[in-house]
Amino acid sequence: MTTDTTVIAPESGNGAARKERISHLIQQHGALMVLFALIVVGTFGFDSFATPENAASVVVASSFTAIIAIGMTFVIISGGIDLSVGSLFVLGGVLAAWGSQYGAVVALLLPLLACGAVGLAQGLLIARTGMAPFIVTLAGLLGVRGLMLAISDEGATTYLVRDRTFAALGQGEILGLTYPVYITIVLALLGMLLLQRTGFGQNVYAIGGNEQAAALMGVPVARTKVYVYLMSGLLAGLAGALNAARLSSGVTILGIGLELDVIAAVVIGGTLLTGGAGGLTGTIAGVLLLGVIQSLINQVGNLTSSFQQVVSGAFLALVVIAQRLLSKAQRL
Amino acid sequence: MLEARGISKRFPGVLALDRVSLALRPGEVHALVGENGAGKSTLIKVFTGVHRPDEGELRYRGEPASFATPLDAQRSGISTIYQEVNLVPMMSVARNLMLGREPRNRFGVIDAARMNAEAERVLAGYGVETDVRRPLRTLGIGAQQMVALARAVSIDAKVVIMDEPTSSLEPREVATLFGVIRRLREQDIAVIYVSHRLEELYQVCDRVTVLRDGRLAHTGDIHELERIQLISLMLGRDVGEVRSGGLTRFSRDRGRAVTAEPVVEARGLKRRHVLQDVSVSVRPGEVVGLGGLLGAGRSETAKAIIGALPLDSGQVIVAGSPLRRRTTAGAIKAGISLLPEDRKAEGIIPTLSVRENIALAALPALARAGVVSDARIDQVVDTFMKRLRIKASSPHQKVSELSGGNQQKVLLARWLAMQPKVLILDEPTRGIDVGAKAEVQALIDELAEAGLGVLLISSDLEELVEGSDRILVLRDGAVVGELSGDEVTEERIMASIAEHSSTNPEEADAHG
Amino acid sequence: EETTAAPAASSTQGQQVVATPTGASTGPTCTLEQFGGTKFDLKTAVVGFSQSEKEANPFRIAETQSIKDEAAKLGIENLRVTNAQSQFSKQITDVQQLIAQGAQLLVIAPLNSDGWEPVLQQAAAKKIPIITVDRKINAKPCSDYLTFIGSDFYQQGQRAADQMIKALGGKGKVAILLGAPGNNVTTERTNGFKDRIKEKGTGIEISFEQTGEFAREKGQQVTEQLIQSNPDINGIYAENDEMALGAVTALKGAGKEPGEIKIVSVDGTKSAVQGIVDGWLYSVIESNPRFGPLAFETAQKFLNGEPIPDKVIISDREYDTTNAASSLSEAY
Amino acid sequence: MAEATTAPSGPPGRLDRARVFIWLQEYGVYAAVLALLAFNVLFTPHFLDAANFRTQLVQVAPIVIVSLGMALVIGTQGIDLSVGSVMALAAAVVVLYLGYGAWPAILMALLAGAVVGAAGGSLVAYVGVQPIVATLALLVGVRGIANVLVPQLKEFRNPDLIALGSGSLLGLPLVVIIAAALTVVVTFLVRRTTFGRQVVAIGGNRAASELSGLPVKRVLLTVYVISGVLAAIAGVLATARLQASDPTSLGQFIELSAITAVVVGGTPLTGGRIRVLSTVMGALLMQLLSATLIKHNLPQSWTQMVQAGIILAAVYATRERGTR
Ligand SMILES: Nc1ncnc2c1ncn2[C@@H]1O[C@H](COP(=O)(O)OP(=O)(O)OP(=O)(O)O)[C@@H](O)[C@H]1O
Ligand SMILES: Nc1ncnc2c1ncn2[C@@H]1O[C@H](COP(=O)(O)OP(=O)(O)OP(=O)(O)O)[C@@H](O)[C@H]1O
Ligand SMILES: O[C@@H]1[C@H](O)[C@H](O)CO[C@H]1O
Ligand SMILES: [Mg+2]
Ligand SMILES: [Mg+2]
Repeated sequence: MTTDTTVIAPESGNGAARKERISHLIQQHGALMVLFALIVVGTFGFDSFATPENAASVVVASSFTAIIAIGMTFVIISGGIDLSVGSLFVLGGVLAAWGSQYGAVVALLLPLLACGAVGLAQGLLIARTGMAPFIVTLAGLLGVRGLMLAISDEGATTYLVRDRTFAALGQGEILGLTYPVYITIVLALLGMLLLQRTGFGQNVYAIGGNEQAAALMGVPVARTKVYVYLMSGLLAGLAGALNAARLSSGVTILGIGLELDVIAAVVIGGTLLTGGAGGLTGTIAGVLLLGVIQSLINQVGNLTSSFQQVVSGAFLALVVIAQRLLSKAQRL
Repeated sequence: MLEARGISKRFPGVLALDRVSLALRPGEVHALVGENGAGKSTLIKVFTGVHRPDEGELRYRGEPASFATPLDAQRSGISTIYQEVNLVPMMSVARNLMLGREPRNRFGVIDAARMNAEAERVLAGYGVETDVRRPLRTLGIGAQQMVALARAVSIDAKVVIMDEPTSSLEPREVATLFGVIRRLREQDIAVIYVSHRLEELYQVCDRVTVLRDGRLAHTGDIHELERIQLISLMLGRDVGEVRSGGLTRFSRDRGRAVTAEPVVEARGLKRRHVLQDVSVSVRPGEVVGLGGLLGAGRSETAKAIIGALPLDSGQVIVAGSPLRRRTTAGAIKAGISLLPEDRKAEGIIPTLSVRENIALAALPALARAGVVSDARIDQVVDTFMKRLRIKASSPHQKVSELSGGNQQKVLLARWLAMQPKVLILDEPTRGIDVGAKAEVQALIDELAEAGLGVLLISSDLEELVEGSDRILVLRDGAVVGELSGDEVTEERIMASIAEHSSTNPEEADAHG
Repeated sequence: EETTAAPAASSTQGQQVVATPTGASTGPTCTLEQFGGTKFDLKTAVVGFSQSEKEANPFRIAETQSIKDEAAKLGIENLRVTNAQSQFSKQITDVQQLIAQGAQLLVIAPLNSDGWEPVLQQAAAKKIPIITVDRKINAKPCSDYLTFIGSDFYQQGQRAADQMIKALGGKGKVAILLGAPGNNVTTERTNGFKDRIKEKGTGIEISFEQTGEFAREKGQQVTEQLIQSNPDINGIYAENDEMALGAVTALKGAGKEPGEIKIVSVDGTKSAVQGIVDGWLYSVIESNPRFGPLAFETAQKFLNGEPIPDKVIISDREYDTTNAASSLSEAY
Repeated sequence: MAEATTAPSGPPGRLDRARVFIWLQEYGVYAAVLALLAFNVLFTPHFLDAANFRTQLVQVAPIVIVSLGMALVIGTQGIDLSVGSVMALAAAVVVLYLGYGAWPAILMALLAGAVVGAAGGSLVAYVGVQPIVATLALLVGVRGIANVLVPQLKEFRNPDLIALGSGSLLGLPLVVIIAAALTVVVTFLVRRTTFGRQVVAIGGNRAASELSGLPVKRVLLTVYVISGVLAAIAGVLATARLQASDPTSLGQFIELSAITAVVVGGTPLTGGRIRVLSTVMGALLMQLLSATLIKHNLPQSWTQMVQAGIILAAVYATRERGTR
């Protein structure tokens, strides 16, 4: 074998590579930086913002979105999208509350089973028929909500959580934070491990980066996709179940438009909607960022509902523009 | 070892393979040749489970085989390098190389440090030294192809299929590749080798199969065939006809145009880390070659001239007047056209037809008040499809269904339809068969003859030398030599590159 | 105990009037002692008001305005208002953040009756009295929350049915434009109406019911379809005024004459009462949103140590041709 | 080579089935609309009344108009989630300026739509924000602005504007005529103009389009502006029909209906291809479907589940098939 050596790229350490790394950092951690900045602003601007109680309310509320966003991150990195999560979230809650009359195990397993099945079906349709994820999961969004309405007497029946053990899963606290927060942290860590350090994670990135190439490189494309949507369905169902435990009831009016919040969080977190790049740290930061924006708006106290919307929209736009410009400026 | 018996494969409107048979023996290097669109890539994709044959039988190690997916084929020991680099651009080099067989630690989790170290070690063996944690897309196409090669070979394979692996490699990398192929042969691994570079076939191959229009034209020992015979088999003409028709690519005298004012002149193009003060000028009727190794900045120079690469400083002057706003549209309007290097990513619009792809850039000129005139488009499309002999079932066929070579011709047609003053050709004959290559080269001659200025980028030194009046040699984004007249030889180009090999790239950076 | 602290009817225009408990009638009551809270001064306290829907529907506008006006009138300096934009999860978080901001009294217009567990727990731990207005919370008064002030939606449905029976002379075909699904207002207004029809209007057939989601455009669209396929319809019961007005537009568009199809609806907005004057609507059952005076009066009495009823049901007006023109100024 | 293709090789049924697939892909929506019409003629009372067709067309008109813009945007590989909020903004603006007369007010509303489109288009084309997020920010913010402008539903009595919503010409509702005219215009734009070709080229391969000198950014910007203006037109028409401006609920979730219409009509979300007439058919299909379910008095749960099923079936039938 020849010993000739072609130096293709300059070694890291020179300006180019450094800049590239910085731009990568901003892409990945832009949300984290903006989040940090907002927290600083909030802390100095409002007395009651940085209190443990307020922080807890943001973190607890964010945990359910975060669980769904973990699944969505996998889906989006794989180059897909899942619009059905809002409906699965509410279905999961209703089923958990209904199932709680048969004990905590049923309350937890029933929503996982049902939402997992929906995720699986969507995954199979997407992977095996080549239909667009957007449309399959849009049908999921409609169909699952219809199903939820059907089992709750057109939404009129709210099942209450009767099982104390199950309710405790959503309400129990350690250090002022409820269990779902810790569950979210564990799931996020597992998700990171899965994404970065397993073959499955690599396959997800590969499919999103170039599906055709991934197939030719021997990635089991269809199977990976099925797992990704299955996972997203399971996590949305789990979030719904935990939320039902927290609320002690299977509220039927939840989750409308939730998919857009989750997608926004994931994208703000630096995951590309075109797939192939992104990660979970950004997603978690994105979820918290949206929570903090809401909390800041609440702190102001007397904004009318319309102004609140203007402010959230403007914030969202500013965040993505800032992120884009920063990473553009740093690009080679 | 691996055998195809009477394979047919039909695409809508095309019979791509018509009862083709091919038998591969262990330890042989088997050349697969044919014109563009002859069906080589299709046959390979049938072997590897990408396409399912409509007819015929595959046998692998003596038994009937049918691979449902490329993964299937790969698991059974058939690994492939495809014509278009098929890796994941956004993933790191290491992850691309190791995808599917990453080293694990004792918890069964990927060991990133070991993966990167392993990747570095493997790639060093192929002459690629880079930070393997960087995204693959930051590598040049050649280096990417080497990664694909390393990946294919390092999988425990019994059969390795290479579809035009050398089309984007530079000579030294080709040498590395041949080293790898010889080693494979020693290990009794069978190789199918597709290339349009006939010299290469004679260097590494044992046997040859020729396809013509989807049909088997010949199989046999390659050394029993003369080059001219091989060509005549591919083209389907008899030897005498081929010989008299002549395969000379370029036939012009050099340096007739020296007196005219440059039709395009680029002055002091600078961009940090990419271009260090590059100046080029082309006169009407002149063919200027850009030489250099991969990553030398030839494509970047071309893109800078056409306005597609933002510059720190520099100027482009067309026919005496400088381009004011540096946009691609402005440069094209002024009369510059660029045939880009990466056909798939930067050239064809896969969702559109051949006709629409050809008319794309010229559309405004073929329209009245923004309303397109079908008659005018048809006329232009018809002209160029004939002139370039584009092989398509109709002008309305989707361009993505054409073979690579014909796609390249479609792109050429797109640019010629613009009637440019200057044509910049980045690797115009990459992946084009001998016949088409000759046609393209003849066309370059013809265009220059007609007064067009041509800037020719090619990794094929022979082509560069025979085609150019003058050659600029680039290295690390800077011009390191200019050759004209009798200096235009392969040796001088190599020497010019080598002379400056000691230059530290860091230094080049410093004054950028 | 014989006198409860139910506020007396006031003479201010359009102001809410208490129906139960009236004068001498009794029900369970609640005092500051029973509740376990401590007295504080309303004027200087942080008071939180959580609105559920955007202030767009006249009902919501009047409701929020009434709270704000009364607070200003009483000199309450520290009123904080949040708006959940019809998202239940957001309302839970909103209230939690109001608590985090140190709210000592909470007035809540709940989006939904169930699912308040986390808020109730937090408020109970801090002994923060909660007054819910308009819609109920399913929990224990005097321990989970203080009291409820609002209409009896079931009764509204019954009264609408009475009007419909009267309008049709006890015979005919009726369509229902339902409110937003999964909402207890919708459920109760539907049940009240249907039960009363079954009971007293046996000659009336309910031949069509579709949701108009409490919105005018949806009311219009559904009515357009309805009069096409059921041209023999005699009456329309709209579960709020907005849908009724949408229905009127549809009827006009189809070339119907005023009064040709009898429309009965609930709310009492100006436009609807005007609709009676113009002959398009037959009758409107009021649902009075001006909760400010009653809410703060109740809170003050509670803080003063007086007993507070466990629910304050207001008596809603009824508009029809006899009083529409003269009461137009009382409509909101 | 092209000549050597006609001889069928596989089992005889094979080619026919392939032809059926291709036919379905091209005309599946039309077939589905016909099937639904047939069902209604048989099972829905009074369906054949002229007034009924009128109702369906009038109701679908705003969705069709929004879908036309959406089809263009999707053709560039983009998406526009802001259309519903633009409708709301147009509704708000049109009543605010009604004092100056109907036409000036309408003009202002369309201008507002163009401005929002330009904002989204700039974010996408010049800043490089992903379309779905750029227009999501607008979806949230613009409805807020609309609500700030007109905080509560506002009725109006301007006869011109009301006539626009309920008037007819030659027995056809104005709203329907406008939707049809816009369909013709957009069809012409896509099929016959340089701009239209450039739109699909950009959706097919943006890098190649840039290198071919197409004014990529300008075209993208224009596409979003068109989508904004079309949404504003839809907003004005819906408002005229309602005889009231309702920025809170007007156009909510219409982006999903529009996207569904486009996709059910066979335009791929991956861009590079636009099918205008099929998009209109897609909108019509969804309209007929919901009308059918309402007329048969089925509950909401049913409606949503059946819609889900039809979307899946339609897209399954019209999907692009691989060549394996
Ligand atoms: N996916 C497809 N759909 C339709 N036609 C196709 C498809 N792939 C290939 N073809 C057609 O099959 C024929 C053979 O193409 P193929 O790519 O195998 O040629 P090739 O010999 O590899 O040519 P080249 O040397 O240019 O790469 C061509 O006419 C091509 O247009
Ligand atoms: N410092 C660097 N940082 C990042 N990428 C680099 C760097 N240097 C080179 N590259 C990449 O390597 C590529 C150079 O290879 P390229 O193929 O464009 O060179 P070339 O001289 O045009 O040769 P050819 O035309 O034969 O490919 C560039 O596209 C660039 O992306
Ligand atoms: O009672 C009110 C009104 O009817 C309103 O229209 C919707 O919200 C309900 O709570
Ligand atoms: Mg090929
Ligand atoms: Mg290059």
